[in-house]
Amino acid sequence: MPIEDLLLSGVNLMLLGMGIVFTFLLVLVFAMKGMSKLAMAVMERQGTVSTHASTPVLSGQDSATMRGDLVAVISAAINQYRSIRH
Amino acid sequence: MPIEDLLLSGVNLMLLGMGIVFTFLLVLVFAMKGMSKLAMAVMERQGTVSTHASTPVLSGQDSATMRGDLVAVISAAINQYRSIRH
Amino acid sequence: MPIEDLLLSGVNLMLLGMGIVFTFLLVLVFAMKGMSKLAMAVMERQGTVSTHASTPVLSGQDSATMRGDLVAVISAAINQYRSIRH
Amino acid sequence: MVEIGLEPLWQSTGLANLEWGQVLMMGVGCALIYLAVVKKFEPLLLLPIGFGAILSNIPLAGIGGSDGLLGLIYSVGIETGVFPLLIFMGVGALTDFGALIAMPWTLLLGAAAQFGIFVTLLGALALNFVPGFDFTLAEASAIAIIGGADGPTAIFLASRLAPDLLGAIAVAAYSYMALVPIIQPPIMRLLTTEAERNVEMQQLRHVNKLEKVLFPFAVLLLCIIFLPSAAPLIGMLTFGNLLRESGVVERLSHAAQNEIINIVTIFLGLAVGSKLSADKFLTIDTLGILTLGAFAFCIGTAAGVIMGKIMHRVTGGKVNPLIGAAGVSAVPMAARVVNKVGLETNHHNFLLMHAMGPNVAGVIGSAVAAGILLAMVGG
Amino acid sequence: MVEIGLEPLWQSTGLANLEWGQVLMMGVGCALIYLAVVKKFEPLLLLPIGFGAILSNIPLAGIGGSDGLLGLIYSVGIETGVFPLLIFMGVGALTDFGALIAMPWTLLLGAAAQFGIFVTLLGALALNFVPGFDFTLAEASAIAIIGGADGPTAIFLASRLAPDLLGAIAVAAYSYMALVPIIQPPIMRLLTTEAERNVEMQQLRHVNKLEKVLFPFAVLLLCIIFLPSAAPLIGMLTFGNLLRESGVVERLSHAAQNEIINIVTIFLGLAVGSKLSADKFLTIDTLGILTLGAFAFCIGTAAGVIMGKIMHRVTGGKVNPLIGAAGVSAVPMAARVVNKVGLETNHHNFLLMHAMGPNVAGVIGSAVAAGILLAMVGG
Amino acid sequence: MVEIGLEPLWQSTGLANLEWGQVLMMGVGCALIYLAVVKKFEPLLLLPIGFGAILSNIPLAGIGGSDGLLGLIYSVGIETGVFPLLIFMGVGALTDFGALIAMPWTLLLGAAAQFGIFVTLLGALALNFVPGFDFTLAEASAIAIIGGADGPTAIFLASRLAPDLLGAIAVAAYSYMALVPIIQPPIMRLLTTEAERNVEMQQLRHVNKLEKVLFPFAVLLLCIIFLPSAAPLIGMLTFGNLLRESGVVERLSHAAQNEIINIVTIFLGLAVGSKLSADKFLTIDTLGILTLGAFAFCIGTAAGVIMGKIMHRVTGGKVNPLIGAAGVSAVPMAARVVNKVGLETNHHNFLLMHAMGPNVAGVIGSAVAAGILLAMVGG
Ligand code: NA
Ligand code: NA
Ligand code: NA
Repeated sequence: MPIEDLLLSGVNLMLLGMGIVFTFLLVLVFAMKGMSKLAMAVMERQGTVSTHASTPVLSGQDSATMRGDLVAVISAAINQYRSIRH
Repeated sequence: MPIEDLLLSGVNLMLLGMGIVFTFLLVLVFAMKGMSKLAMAVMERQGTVSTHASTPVLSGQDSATMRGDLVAVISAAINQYRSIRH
Repeated sequence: MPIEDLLLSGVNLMLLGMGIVFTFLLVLVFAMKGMSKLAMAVMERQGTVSTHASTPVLSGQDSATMRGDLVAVISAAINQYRSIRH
Repeated sequence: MVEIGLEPLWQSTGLANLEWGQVLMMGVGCALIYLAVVKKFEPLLLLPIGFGAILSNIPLAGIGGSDGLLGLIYSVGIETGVFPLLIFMGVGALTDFGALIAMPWTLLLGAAAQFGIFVTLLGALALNFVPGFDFTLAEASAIAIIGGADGPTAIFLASRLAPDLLGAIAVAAYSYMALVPIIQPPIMRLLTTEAERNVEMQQLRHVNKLEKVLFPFAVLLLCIIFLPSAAPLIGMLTFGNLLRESGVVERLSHAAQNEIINIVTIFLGLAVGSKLSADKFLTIDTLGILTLGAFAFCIGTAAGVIMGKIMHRVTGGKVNPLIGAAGVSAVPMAARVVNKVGLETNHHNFLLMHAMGPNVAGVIGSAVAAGILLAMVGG
Repeated sequence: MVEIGLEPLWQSTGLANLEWGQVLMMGVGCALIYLAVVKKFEPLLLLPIGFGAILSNIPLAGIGGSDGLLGLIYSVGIETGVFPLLIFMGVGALTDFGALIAMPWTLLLGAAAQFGIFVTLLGALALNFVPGFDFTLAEASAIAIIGGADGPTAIFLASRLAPDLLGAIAVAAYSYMALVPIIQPPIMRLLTTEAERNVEMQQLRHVNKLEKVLFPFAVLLLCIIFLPSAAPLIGMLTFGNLLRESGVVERLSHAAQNEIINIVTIFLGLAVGSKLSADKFLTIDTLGILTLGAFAFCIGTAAGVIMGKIMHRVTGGKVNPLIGAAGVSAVPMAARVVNKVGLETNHHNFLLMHAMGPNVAGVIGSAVAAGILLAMVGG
Repeated sequence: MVEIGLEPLWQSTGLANLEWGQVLMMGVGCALIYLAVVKKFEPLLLLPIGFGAILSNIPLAGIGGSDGLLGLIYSVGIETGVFPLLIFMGVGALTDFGALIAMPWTLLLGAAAQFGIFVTLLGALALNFVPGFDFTLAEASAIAIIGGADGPTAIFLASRLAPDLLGAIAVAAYSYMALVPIIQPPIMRLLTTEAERNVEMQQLRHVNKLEKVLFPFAVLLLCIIFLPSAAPLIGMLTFGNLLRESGVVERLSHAAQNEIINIVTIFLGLAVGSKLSADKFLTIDTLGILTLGAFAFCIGTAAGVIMGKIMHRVTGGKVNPLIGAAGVSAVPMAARVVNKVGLETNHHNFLLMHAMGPNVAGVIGSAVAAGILLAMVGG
């Protein structure tokens, strides 16, 4: 490939590349702002509900729900996947 | 393989399996009891002989015997092996 | 190979081997003596110049020189190599 | 000129290549991480497994493929069986078998709890009557080992008998091990009377150093004689334990208990996660495995407790049948559950040390069961 | 009789077999060790790289060959990409992204500094006008990544796009990272006014634990959606960071931050050093790479500072443009340089924490740039 | 239906498949463990070797086979030479060469003690006159290196020159290293007069940091010039030592001295043990190797002491000839033995530090001897 064409590819790559880098990190800025807002809201709510989540041993009720959650989540995923594929 | 045959294999496997598990662990119970008795006897004798075995640097006499032991043990093993094979 | 020839090889190997071991370690004796002299001279000079080399963050002047050094050293190496090969 | 345009650019994004199955599996990965981080479900394994699931379902990146990082780790460490065996060495180095040596009869509790494995094996085969299921004997055996309540044993056996189910089996095994505090207590309460739960057991006798050193040899000897197919698992377990108890190789014991087991746990988790691909995990089989896993834990617990009741009778009331529940292994969670349920009935009855005996017996028991399955089905 | 004479003896000495190129490369190795030990230039990598260069240039020994120790390590760890990815996991586990989370806008400084990469790419291609140079697009891309100022990223990309240049690229990347305190300050002073350098930034807000846990997911999510080719790097970085911030896998986080990264660093350095052979390193290409590398750092720094000036205007003077220089990564050296240059102007102006934001943003930025180059050129 | 009956069950037991040779080798393994645990014979290696011997002789399990755990570890770590070299790196990082630098002439004691290697080589060849022995030059060389009293060197050389004898050679090397306190004292007393043993040596001069940093380069330089075949061993030894002495890579030095050497020691021991199979170990060759090994240690000790006597004369009585015995290496056991024998004659004569010089010189000396054997015989 002639050097001129290489350079053209390079310029192309530079424009696209810097474009993507800036787009990516700009979107990340907003994603992080959203995430921080969410996190602060959750922490605030949790602050009033008490520091429930950090108890090392599971309380019966809490976990029973969650076990339902686990099976439910995986079941839902499997059903959805099967319905899409077939 | 029909499911019935599979199930039959499974029942077979269950009976044999639980049998072996129980046999194995039951034999282990007795092995451990024997081992414990042995260990206590050894420790008691050693207790009177002093805590000789745990001296980090070898005393001359003790080790000289033992070196004989090492060569003797390996020699015996080799001889036995050769006599069996040939 | 007859055992006698093997033994001859062995004697040969022993003479050469011990010769090399002694030569090697004797040369190392002198290399170490030279190295120690050099090291003491350097440490003494440095002792008067202050413990400059051990400053963790580079001072501007010192490093600028050195960066020149790095590129200079590698350039010289490349030139020499190319001039030899071609 | 190399063509660098918007069309190939779009084709190189994840958005253009994401399939539904991958999105769902990333969701499963996130759910596992959630359980690990927020609910403290076996986080040492479920967090890496969950993250591995996310990474290996990223389109185009091929991280779980044969040239990808996780694929490479899988083929080096799990296909060969090396990782679970090294974990077993670490478990051996971390475990004090003193409580078991003091009460050798509790080995029978560890034996009884393996009933969960074999009933689940039958269950898995019976599930073949339901349309959509078609488990072979090897697959049923790999699923059944979930009832052993021992992660590395389950991964080792699944990698040998049913590699395609490995992801689901590992997830089920670790999830239910974390769920032991929910699954076991109702069964324990149902099967025992208050009087039985109230039994205070006598204090354990002192176990001397020589007994602890000889113990791994006793276990290994029986394994060699009766069940060599269990020798890789039992061998590494007893080797690790000998490193610990011999007292002369402190450096090696420390390495087995820390560096090696930690490094291997990270890699094992990520590599297991790489098997959570949509086409292998999002199947009806997985639902079957999850159901059978819960079933296995229940049966194992019940069998252990019932054997505890038998020992209670035979010994004239000296044994608290609750400690039978610890026979499923799930060390040390199951022993803690026994302690907790015991304290509910009698505030001064600390069963923790007595439950550690059947608890570590359960580890040996499930390794023995794995050996049997390997020998009978693996050939 | 085996012939053991003086002639074969002489033929087995190094003296009889040393080539000039090998002697020169050993000299280069010694120079790298000198820089590492005496001048404290990135010693954790330059010392093993330098020693690896010496070892692999020893005649007859074949240590860098396909059967030699360093050759084996190279093929297992670098050809596969495993080592740089494990280092990235360790970097993630060692990095506190709190400063970045508190100031998300500083991500743009990390973006701007990647300009150095792409200008260098052009520069490498333009160098083809000079007789003796003939860089392909893939080689130019591998060279350009030096401007990312991130060692493992550079090694990962070079191992994929231009393995023959890997030695020179790694040496250039780590050397210039160590030279950041010399390269950056003049550029920073040139492009900023005293008033700008004088700006004191307000204290960072508190970042809570949940934000830190969610951060790796946010980064990984974008990577999955937009740029899956960066997923191996970003994936392992965020995995390491999650190990750190989740707070439930202390053992694993410790292993990633210590055992794994230390062991891998030794092997990575030695293996990179094994690529410093005369025929691959002592070429005109290496001079080009060293020149372009310096160029890349200068452009990257300038672009970061100029973006800093833009943010200074837009925010009405709240941002000190100096922190833009930290966007090249070179963690934590570049942030320390920012702090030092800031203190020159205003003795009470500590910019270290504010510079850590763009500094870690630079790591993400150059991983993103590497992903783009892989996707566009690597195909 | 899969046949699961009593006959295949019996066929899957160890009892039905145990061969006598395997039982005997398990006995040898137990003997090694006994020596390691009870008699503290080099436990760090003999314990894993002994356990590896047991595991790899279990029938049916195939743990030492090409797909088994120990077989895999052997092929990855020993066949390639990687493990002994990493141990050598660790030895370098653990060793302070200060005593040697302060007394460079003691290198000659390390040289003299290698005489044991070459006399044993002759002895092994002469043993061929005895019916049943048929050692090649390569095998004789591998056996001779036992006289180097250095485990990793012996394993490295044996893996290259006589893999079939590796098990016996490693067992002999480590056993006799542990027996140094019994083997050496009589020889030392026999060859020296009380006046000689009574000599108090002057205190060692201070060695500065720069000398310690330059020392590995001096050794490596000579190795490159004269004996590149020793470069893998000497190279990794000096690399480890540079990590230690450079003072700028504390993390890496710590990893080499702890994590890496501990992990590798476990795997090296197990893998060496996997070579203790009946058909390779229970041969007449093994008896020859054990005899020759004892012989090698005696000759090496004597040669070291005689060289000590020569230095005693030449220096006009400044050198205590006992320190020559430390030249066989077996660090630090041999130096401790010198100290002990010295104290027997003169209660105030502490020779430990003076014996450390020839002791570490012996490590270099046997690596040099290994290089010579590789170059002359290995081709
Ligand atoms: Na179990
Ligand atoms: Na960067
Ligand atoms: Na030696």
